[in-house]
Amino acid sequence: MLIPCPHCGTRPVEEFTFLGDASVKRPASNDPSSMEQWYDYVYLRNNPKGRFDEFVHHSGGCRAWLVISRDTETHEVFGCVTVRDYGKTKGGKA
Amino acid sequence: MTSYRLSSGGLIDRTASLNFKFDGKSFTGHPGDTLASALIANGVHLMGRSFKYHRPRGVITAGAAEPNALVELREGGRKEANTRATMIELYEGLTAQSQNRWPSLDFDIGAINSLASSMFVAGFYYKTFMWPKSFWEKIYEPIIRKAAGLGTASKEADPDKYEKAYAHCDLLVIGSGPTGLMAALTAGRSGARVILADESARLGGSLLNEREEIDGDSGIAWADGVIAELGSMPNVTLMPRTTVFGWYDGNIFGAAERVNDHVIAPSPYEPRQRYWRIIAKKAVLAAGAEERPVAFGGNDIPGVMLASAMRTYANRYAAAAGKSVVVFTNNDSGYRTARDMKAHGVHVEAIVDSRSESKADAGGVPVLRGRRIADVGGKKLAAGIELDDHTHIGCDAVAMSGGWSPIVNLACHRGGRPAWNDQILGFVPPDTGKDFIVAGAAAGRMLLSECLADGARAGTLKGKAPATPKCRDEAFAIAPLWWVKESHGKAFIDYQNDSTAKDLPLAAREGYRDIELAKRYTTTGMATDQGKLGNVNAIAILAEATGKSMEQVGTTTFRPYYTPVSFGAFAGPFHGHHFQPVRKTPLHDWADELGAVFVETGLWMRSSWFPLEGEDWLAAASREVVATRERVGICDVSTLGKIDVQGKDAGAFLDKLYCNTFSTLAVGRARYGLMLREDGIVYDDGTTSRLADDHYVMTTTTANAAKVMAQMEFAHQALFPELDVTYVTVTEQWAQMAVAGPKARATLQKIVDGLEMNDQSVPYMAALEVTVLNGVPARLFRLSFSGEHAYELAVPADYGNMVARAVMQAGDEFGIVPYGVEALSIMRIEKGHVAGGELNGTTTAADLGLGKMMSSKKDYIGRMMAQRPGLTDPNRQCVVGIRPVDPQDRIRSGSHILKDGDRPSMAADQGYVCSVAWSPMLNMWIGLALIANGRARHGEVVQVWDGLRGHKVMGEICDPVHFDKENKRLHA
Amino acid sequence: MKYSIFSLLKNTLSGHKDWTPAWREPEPKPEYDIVIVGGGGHGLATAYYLAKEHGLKNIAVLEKGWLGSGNIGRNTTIIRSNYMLPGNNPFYEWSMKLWENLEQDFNFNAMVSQRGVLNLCHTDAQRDAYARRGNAMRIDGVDAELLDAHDVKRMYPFFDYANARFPIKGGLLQRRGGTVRHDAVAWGYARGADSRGVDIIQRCEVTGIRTENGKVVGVDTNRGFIKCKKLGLAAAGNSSEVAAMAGMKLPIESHVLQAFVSEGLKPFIDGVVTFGAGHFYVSQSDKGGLVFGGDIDGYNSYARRGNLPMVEHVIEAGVAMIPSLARVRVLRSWGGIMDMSMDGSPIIDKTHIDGLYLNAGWCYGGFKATPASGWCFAHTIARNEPHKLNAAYRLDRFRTGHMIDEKGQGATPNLH
Amino acid sequence: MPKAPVRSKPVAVAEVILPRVSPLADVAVQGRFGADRGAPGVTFSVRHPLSIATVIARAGKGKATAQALAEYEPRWAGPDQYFVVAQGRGEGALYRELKSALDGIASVSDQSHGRVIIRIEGPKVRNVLAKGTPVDLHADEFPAGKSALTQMAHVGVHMTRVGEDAFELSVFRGFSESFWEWITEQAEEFGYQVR
Ligand SMILES: Cc1cc2nc3c(=O)[nH]c(=O)nc-3n(C[C@H](O)[C@H](O)[C@H](O)COP(=O)(O)OP(=O)(O)OC[C@H]3O[C@@H](n4cnc5c(N)ncnc54)[C@H](O)[C@@H]3O)c2cc1C
Ligand SMILES: NC(=O)c1ccc[n+]([C@@H]2O[C@H](COP(=O)([O-])OP(=O)(O)OC[C@H]3O[C@@H](n4cnc5c(N)ncnc54)[C@H](O)[C@@H]3O)[C@@H](O)[C@H]2O)c1
Ligand SMILES: Cc1cc2nc3c(=O)[nH]c(=O)nc-3n(C[C@H](O)[C@H](O)[C@H](O)COP(=O)(O)O)c2cc1C
Ligand SMILES: [Zn+2]
Repeated sequence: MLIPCPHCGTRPVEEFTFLGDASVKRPASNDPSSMEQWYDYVYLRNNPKGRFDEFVHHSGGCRAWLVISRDTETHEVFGCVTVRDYGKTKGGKA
Repeated sequence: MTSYRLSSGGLIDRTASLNFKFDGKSFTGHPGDTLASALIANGVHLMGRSFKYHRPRGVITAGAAEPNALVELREGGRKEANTRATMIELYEGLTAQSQNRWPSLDFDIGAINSLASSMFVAGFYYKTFMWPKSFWEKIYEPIIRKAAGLGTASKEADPDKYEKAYAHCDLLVIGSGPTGLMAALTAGRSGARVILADESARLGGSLLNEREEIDGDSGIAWADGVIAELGSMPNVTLMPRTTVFGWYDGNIFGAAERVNDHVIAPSPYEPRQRYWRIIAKKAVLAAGAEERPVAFGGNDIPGVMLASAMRTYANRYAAAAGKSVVVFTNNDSGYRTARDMKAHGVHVEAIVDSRSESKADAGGVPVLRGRRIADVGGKKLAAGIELDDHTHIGCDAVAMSGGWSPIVNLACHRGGRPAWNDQILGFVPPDTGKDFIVAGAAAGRMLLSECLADGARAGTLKGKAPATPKCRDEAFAIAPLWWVKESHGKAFIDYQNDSTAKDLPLAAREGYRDIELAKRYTTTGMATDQGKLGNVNAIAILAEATGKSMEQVGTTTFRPYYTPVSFGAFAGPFHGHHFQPVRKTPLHDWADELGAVFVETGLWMRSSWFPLEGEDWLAAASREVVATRERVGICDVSTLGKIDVQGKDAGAFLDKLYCNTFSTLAVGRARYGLMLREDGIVYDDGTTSRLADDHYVMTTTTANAAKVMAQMEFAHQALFPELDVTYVTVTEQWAQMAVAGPKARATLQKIVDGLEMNDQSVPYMAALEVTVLNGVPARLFRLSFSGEHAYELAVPADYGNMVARAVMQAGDEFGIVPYGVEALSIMRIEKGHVAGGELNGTTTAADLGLGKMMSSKKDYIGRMMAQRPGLTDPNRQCVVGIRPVDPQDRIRSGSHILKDGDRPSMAADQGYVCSVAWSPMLNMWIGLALIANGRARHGEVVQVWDGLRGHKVMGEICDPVHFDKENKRLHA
Repeated sequence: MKYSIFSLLKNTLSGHKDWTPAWREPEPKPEYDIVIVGGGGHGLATAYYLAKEHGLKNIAVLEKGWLGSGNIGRNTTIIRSNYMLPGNNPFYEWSMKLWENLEQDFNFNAMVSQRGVLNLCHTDAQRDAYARRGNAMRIDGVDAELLDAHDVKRMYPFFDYANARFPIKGGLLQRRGGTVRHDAVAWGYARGADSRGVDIIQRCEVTGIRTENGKVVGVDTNRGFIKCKKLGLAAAGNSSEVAAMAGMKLPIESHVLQAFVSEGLKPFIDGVVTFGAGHFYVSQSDKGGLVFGGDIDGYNSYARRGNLPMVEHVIEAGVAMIPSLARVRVLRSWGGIMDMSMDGSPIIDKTHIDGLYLNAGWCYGGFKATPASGWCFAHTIARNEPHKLNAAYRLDRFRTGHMIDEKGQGATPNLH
Repeated sequence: MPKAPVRSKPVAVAEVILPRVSPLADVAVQGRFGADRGAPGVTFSVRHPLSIATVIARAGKGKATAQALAEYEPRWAGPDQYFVVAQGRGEGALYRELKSALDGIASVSDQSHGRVIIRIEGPKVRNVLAKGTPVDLHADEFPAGKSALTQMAHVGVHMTRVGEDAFELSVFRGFSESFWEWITEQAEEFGYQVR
């Protein structure tokens, strides 16, 4: 698998560390009433067969956190942006 | 022994002879031979025994798919089991042994299995050997295991080296037959970066085996010309002896180059094999096609082989498979063998053609049309055949051709399924996308002209494909024939695993009707050739048995490796001492000079203890503790992770990372911090110092340094991107040493430049920049893990050894000792400081007695999830001290805690001992334990139960701080 | 037809023409009392025990591929009960006890072979952790032995002791651990369930779950709608996808785990050994192949194949452990999809939907759990409440903070 | 950073008396090694002592940092992040200079002792490096002056092409000895020189 890092260019998968579902959003509140959101954030994951946006760390390269869009069945990689840019576009787009 | 070497022709070098041994007997061959061709030329046809029935076997193929002629090549640590005689290039001094036979290849007791073979059908194991129960492991299974397997692997370490490498190209061409050569030539001429790989030692593919004509010249001459041109292009890399074994995501191909398998031993500077990861913008699979056997009785008797193999042995290796040959075919290509053998002067009795008509040119050999071979006579060598009409024909070799299977393996490695083609009677490759193209015979093109044109097309990266050279085509026509049911003898489908044509209908009858179930039930296609020869026949027979079409039955899953790859190649140099890199601290040499024993800590080597003459680790560590507590000691703590955090929001960032607060820390001071995971569990701890308003340096534990860095990067980039902060690891910039003990200050005072050290100038938890030894920049922290009055001194790493030596010198008058991580650990347990054993990824801050550190005034990672009931339950196991009631007793780490009087059971389990030490200060074993509701149980006497090692002692739960509870020494 | 040496002899005499199918290939009925999704080890075992232990009859197992095509058909066959935490240990030990009597129970030789499972350790900290684990086992009556380096050397003199980057310091041995012929487990349970009336329906993919008023009413499949009163999900790597059909999001990620087999060899290594300084474990099959594996590739995947980095990683560790392996060849590699849970432990529980039961999250370890998982899941479905052996495997444990985290890695599935 | 209270005359940093010792001092032995095939395939040398600093732009200051660094020939080391390398400077001098030049724009950390830079040059340099890095080193893809962060032999490497056939590899000092052993072994088949 090759991943097009926006900083380093295309690099093989062994340089990257994966962290799963990038759709999760850390809740802003520390109020006890937000517990359910926190549980969802920490434990529940989108895990689709097919196209998937996920967190990826270029741990063996530039050390940027990225979001890649990838098909979990074919492993085709469609796109890759930094996690910051992902956060900037509404709803995210890798 | 008669010679089967043809008097002329072949690509062997007759001017040179090579000596080799097979099963202890000496033979000679020529450069250009394989072990198989040399054996055939020497009249040796029996080369192995089959897996289950131990049937005598000779070669079936002349290539990579060989299932029978597997040998143990070489000896000692270089011995290699299951090596295909058909792929071993002959070299001077080669030694090989046959395998899976006892006592000898010729006379094999295991052949007894043949007698009971009518019982040993597919799946018989599953139906018996169940009674009495204990017999399976004691009797049946050991017998089965001994009989199973093939060759014997060496247990001596392999003396050879291996390498790994990456390659990049615009076009990777796999296979150097007419298709591959044409593709490489076309792409090479256009200036593209091309790699041409072929598993064979000599490039040319089937052109080397056949008598072809291209551009008015022989196929071989044409190939040599192309190869010479490719060799002269700087943008083309030729990789002979290189098997491309797998196609992976991103168009990455794995390949194994046999750099030195054709010599008796590699030069000391060269690897035996090299593993390649080839990253190809585009690739062409030009792997050709594999000929199939036909299932008929005795189709495994030595002397029976594929028709293409027989002519390869004759054309390429000048070795005659027999003196008198019968060809059995269902397609036109068998006729080539008859013609070629005849041209070489070998007598061809007849062509037995299962079809009632064909236009192929028999070259004057009699053709028996519409006939089939039912059985082959002979045991260790073919002795005549019997046709389905009971005609007998004498011969000592049989060439068979059941058709051709395009070699689609690589094209299916990423999930694609091949499709059945009724025209060529073979599975053709699936759609592999635009970056991987299958061409030539591998794509089902059976004519040479088609292959050349296909290759040219595939090698055209832009523009129009060039014209292809002229050639003579051999027509290809075929009619189905899989299994001659009139056979009496066993008709093999999978030679090596001894699965026969009858096993498949049996599997279907028993419910294993899916091809994948039939495969697993009969083991068809699971041998070292992975069904390259037999699978299509198996599919056809199963199709008939289940009333389905070939397409409906389909193939089993093609998987890497196209041919098996050695462990050595994959491992490369990364084993033994080089398995992982060694990481040394800047104080390594200093510690080494003082006789340190080093211990692996992650990748680091840390000084563990410093034994004096005659001391074991315990004596040394105890002495180091006592000396440190009484006088002064120095310890290398350079491995702690150090992260430089800067920026206007550095403090705010640390407040998010740690459960306690750092934004309020005064410049010039340090603070202990506790970091949680988002799930509320403790992640890491360490001290962080504030060097300036916008500059902190944090430390992490040795083990978690990299993980913490990744967590910071995530927190900043993904969670809190608004913070203006930077962070970078500076772990390796600093040599850091702890100097601890009542004389620590006096010692350091002697090397610190221009600073009078006292409680005002360097108070507890101070973090200061100083210089030492006349100008070496240094950071001085007053921190203590040992519980003593102590410091940590950091200097730029290149000075580390010298500064440490200077500290030793300065402390000499006080009796300074170096101490290692053993002593460090004893002292921290004496002081009840938590470390790895307690920070084990399942404990909360409260479990560790650090609950008060969790701020309630700010948001931080882990804050919310830490409040879940399961993590706040008062009955959770928390850290306590544990010590034996009788000070003579020893407590061991990993012991469990039971209430006094309870019998061992999971329900009675109260917790366990996480860390222990022999305390030289208290003269007893002490420990830290995690015990249910432990803080409320100080004073309780419990069983410290170590059933694993047969120990049980009574222990007392106590405060985790075993020594100097009032912390007097820290401030002394 | 009962299997025995006598039936084998009798059929040999009649040319093996009279063997009957081990299971039927029935058409799906319009309605069942209980439908199990997934004809893997767990699904088939569940059906078997529902029929055998609870006397239930009207049951179907729906399998989208061929019987046993999932992880039951592609795992490295290791069984053991060397768990540490109270939520796990008794469950896995019960599984071991069921293994020990399984073949006689279902009249099929699954080649249960208690060859011993040895976990090597290379540091004092690892040894202490093994001591803790070993004692947890012993306290529950499970066999465990702590070996030192000499003991290990006596068992396996051909490991790397002289030149190792991480010297072997000892290991934790469970002699009752071992291997089982994986496919035969699926076949044995399938045959046993079929003979008790369970319909095993291959090539039947569940595409939807229908509920009414918070209660399960049936499943849509590629072969039509099938009504049921109770629905048990045992879809292993596909759990998230199947649960999503009922609107559930699970604390699970799907990951690919690769496994490997070498060319066949004469007996080379006796038991199962795991290397503690890298990700590698190995045993030898009855057929002679060295069966080995390591870690998951690390990215979410539903493709049953992996990539080269993990292949290298595993094999580097293999040669580091056994230097002579360098000259052995790897024959084949494949992958299976693991449902990696957030704490590395499984879920066997009811759900918030009436009649819908979940069996998932088996990570690396579900093969050894097959008998107990089926047994407990059957209990949970039949009685509508968990057995005490699976009481800790609750779906809501993450919400309440009662994780069962043997490795202490937290909510990062690819680290379990 | 707070200076410690001073008792007597402060000692100027330039007066450092200790010499710097490279972690490869005993390891990188000069000479000719490996196969003898005429001229060495590659030549290795250890660049020591060096001054090295990491520069990381503060929020929104990426451009400003790049401009301020222009004259230092910075080596790219990640988004808005650079290594500055200099020879012949006193202890800490480069660091202090950069720190004041980049005050408020970028963070600077001294790494002079934390990293070891190995230079490798010669006709076989790409063949040797290809045994470690997946980065395509073809001159069209990776021209002189370009840097990359990559991994070789399980070690993180910062790699800069400094000439047609010359590269510099920067690794953490703790790994330098192990890395040296590995990379020199990869060059054995071509024959190599250590300078
Ligand atoms: C390479 C590898 C090695 C392993 N090694 C070991 C080991 O040594 N020891 C050990 O204990 N465990 C091991 N495991 C784990 C173990 O194999 C699994 O945890 C266990 O097999 C999972 O349970 P199962 O058998 O029911 O799964 P499966 O066999 O995967 O069964 C699930 C079934 O559900 C079917 N399914 C899914 N979705 C649908 C649908 N929508 N409709 C119909 N059917 C559906 C699938 O086709 C599949 O057949 C390993 C796993 C792998 C991949
Ligand atoms: N008349 C017939 O019946 C018939 C049938 C099939 C093919 N053919 C003829 O065979 C020729 C086929 O030409 P081609 O170029 O397509 O194939 P080829 O068989 O000539 O060459 C294929 C080459 O690929 C190599 N190879 C295969 N897999 C490999 C791998 N994974 N890694 C490295 N090398 C690998 C083989 O060693 C071989 O050298 C044509 O001349 C065609 O007419 C004839
Ligand atoms: C324990 C075990 C042993 C295996 N032994 C062999 C073997 O000897 N030969 C073989 O070709 N495949 C062997 N396999 C692999 C299977 O052929 C197959 O690849 C695996 O079950 C996954 O299925 P799939 O490749 O069809 O997806 C073995 C698999 C397992 C789990
Ligand atoms: Zn990058």
